[in-house]
Amino acid sequence: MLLSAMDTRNFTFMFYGFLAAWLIVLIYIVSLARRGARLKKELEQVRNLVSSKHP
Amino acid sequence: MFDAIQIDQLWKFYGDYAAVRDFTLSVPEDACCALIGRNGAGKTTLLRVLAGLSRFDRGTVRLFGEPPRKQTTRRQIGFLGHGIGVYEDLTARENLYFFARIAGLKTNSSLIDSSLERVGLARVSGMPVRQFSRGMHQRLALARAFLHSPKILVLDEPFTALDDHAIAALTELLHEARKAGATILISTHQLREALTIASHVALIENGRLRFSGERTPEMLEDPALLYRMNLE
Amino acid sequence: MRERLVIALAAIAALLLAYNLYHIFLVLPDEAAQGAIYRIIFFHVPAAITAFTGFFVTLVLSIMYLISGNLRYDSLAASVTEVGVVFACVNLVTGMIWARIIWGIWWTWDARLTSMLVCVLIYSGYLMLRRAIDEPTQRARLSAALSIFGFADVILVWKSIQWFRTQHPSPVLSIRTGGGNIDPAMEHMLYLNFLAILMIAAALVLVRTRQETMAREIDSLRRLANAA
Amino acid sequence: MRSLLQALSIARKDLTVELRTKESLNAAIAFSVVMLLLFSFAFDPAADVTREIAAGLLWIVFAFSGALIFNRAFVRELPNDCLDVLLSSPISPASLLLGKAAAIFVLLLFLEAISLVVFGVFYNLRWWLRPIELALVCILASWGISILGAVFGALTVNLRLRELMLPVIIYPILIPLLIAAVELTDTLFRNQPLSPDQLLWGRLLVVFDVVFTALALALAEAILVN
Repeated sequence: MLLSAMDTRNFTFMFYGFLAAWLIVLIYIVSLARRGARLKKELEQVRNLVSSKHP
Repeated sequence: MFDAIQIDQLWKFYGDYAAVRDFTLSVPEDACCALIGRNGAGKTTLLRVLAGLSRFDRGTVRLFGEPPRKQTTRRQIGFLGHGIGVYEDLTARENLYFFARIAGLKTNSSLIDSSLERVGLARVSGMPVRQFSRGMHQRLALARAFLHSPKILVLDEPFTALDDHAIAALTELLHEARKAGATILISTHQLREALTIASHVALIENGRLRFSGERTPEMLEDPALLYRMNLE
Repeated sequence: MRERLVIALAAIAALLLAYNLYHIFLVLPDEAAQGAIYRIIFFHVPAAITAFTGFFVTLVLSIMYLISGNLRYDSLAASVTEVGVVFACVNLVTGMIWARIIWGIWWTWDARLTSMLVCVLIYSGYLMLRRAIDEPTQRARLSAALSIFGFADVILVWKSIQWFRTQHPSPVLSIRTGGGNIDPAMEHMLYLNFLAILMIAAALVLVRTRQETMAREIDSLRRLANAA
Repeated sequence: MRSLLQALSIARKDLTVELRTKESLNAAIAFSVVMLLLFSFAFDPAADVTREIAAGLLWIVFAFSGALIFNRAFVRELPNDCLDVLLSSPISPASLLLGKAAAIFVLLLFLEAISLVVFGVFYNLRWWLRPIELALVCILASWGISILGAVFGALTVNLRLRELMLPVIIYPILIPLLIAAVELTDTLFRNQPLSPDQLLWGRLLVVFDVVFTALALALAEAILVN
């Protein structure tokens, strides 16, 4: 195995570090996606509201 | 010769929403123009731009040929907004004294005395404004707005909040100001009061100018005429 | 057009990242003193540089907004700040995990840690201020002013905390040290990963800016509905 | 020159109103005494530890109870829409900001003087050993707090959540100023002369004041005019 060539000291914490880094980015992406979906819905609603007032 | 107020293709945005659109209007010197329109039509926004309280995004605004935010221009503007703009914890005299200094006037007490006299507050000039009645507040606000004998008066809905005594004082002050050559822009949705003093009329709707011109005797007889004219 | 750009950016970033990860884990040798964990640096340092780049770009965009009054600059500034704060957090968290092993503690009030934390606080304040203002033009103006104050302060914070206390490893990049501190292969990898993270950040900024534009459209339609 | 006079009028007006109502000054003084009292429970007032952290304590008290003062600076203009009248009058927003900062500055110095006396009594600390240097530090640091207090007071004045937003944005920005003030005050409390290293902190205070005053004056129009 190639991995065996690597120093195993502190390996778990390295793993945690990488995990944490990508987790933060991932959480942000998820929140971004949810906000995007919410905005899309809101835009739809407001458009309907405006077109019902100005036919 | 410049017109006193010259607005040329003015646009004002809140975000992407245009509150004032492509608005062009000029008011000649010593005219009194009534700005008429529904709530939310853009009257207040327009007046705030003229009073130098708001920026605008496109177009030009000139007061006696100068932009409204320029300091020398603001010296010639008298502004009366929704709020009355006096300090509760100062006396009437201190209020006027403070605003006179801010306006860059030579603060002699005769000026302040006479302006208190004009609105009938001379006898209570040493009283904290907090103890004033509503009407007295309003008259003090009038004295404040007319203190530096402005060449242009911008009045936003002045009749809605005033009581009878204050309306009488305002009408008198406005007549005096017109005699002295001041230009007045007054926004209102109380047509009758405005039309009696106005020489010109401008109708604003959805931020656009719908009509502007001299006030005719027909309008005075039938104030709603303007709105009907617009429908045609 | 914008969506394609986002997808392209993300795809290139993913490829580059895969290449980088392969090299970071399997090709680069271990660092003598620290063992495997030193590899965190390949994300730690690029995240910090990305964040600071973002804050600087926000400064420029804010000034441009105040000069031109064009709300696009404002949307972009908001997005860049937000993504910058995310990567500043990545930087802090990875740094804390590294410190737990190497220094034995999660946190120390060292100059760089404290400065980065203050940065996160200042720009979180910026993001909170934006949420507290409804009117887009006012929001743009006030947050632009805040970001100018914030950036000026970041420089002072940096200087003052550096005098105050320092414990952090000194700079490793050869631009700052004149070389010799770091294996060239490792430094090369730092730059490559910086590029990858920068591209991810750019893709996120593009997505976020689109949302800002949408939010403005919603706001203007609301105003239209209320006015009529 | 004229704009300085106008700023002075603003400051004088604010101070007159404040002296008459004492609304923020009373609250700020009460708050600072309460804080000093609370700290005495958290740390043993007699111990040497307290002497070590005295400077830090004091500046936390100044910064936090100062918030009650600069919070009011622009809020005071809200009733009756006085802010609109000021902005449409021929005074530049920069003078307005400067006048507000000057009024905050005077009140803040007064608050600091009172807190120092209370502090000396409660904690048995001899703070008057180097009065001129201490006064200088207080003046430099208080001006920084005042100008930023005025700026961020203006920035948040029209927000619904202004009381919540103001501390969140102002304290991170005050950090370098507070570090410098604490470092210098600590040395002065120990009655040690200021070393060249310490003078570096003094220079930081000056730079902070100059940079932020300049930024405040430059951005006043953008902050205040919609």
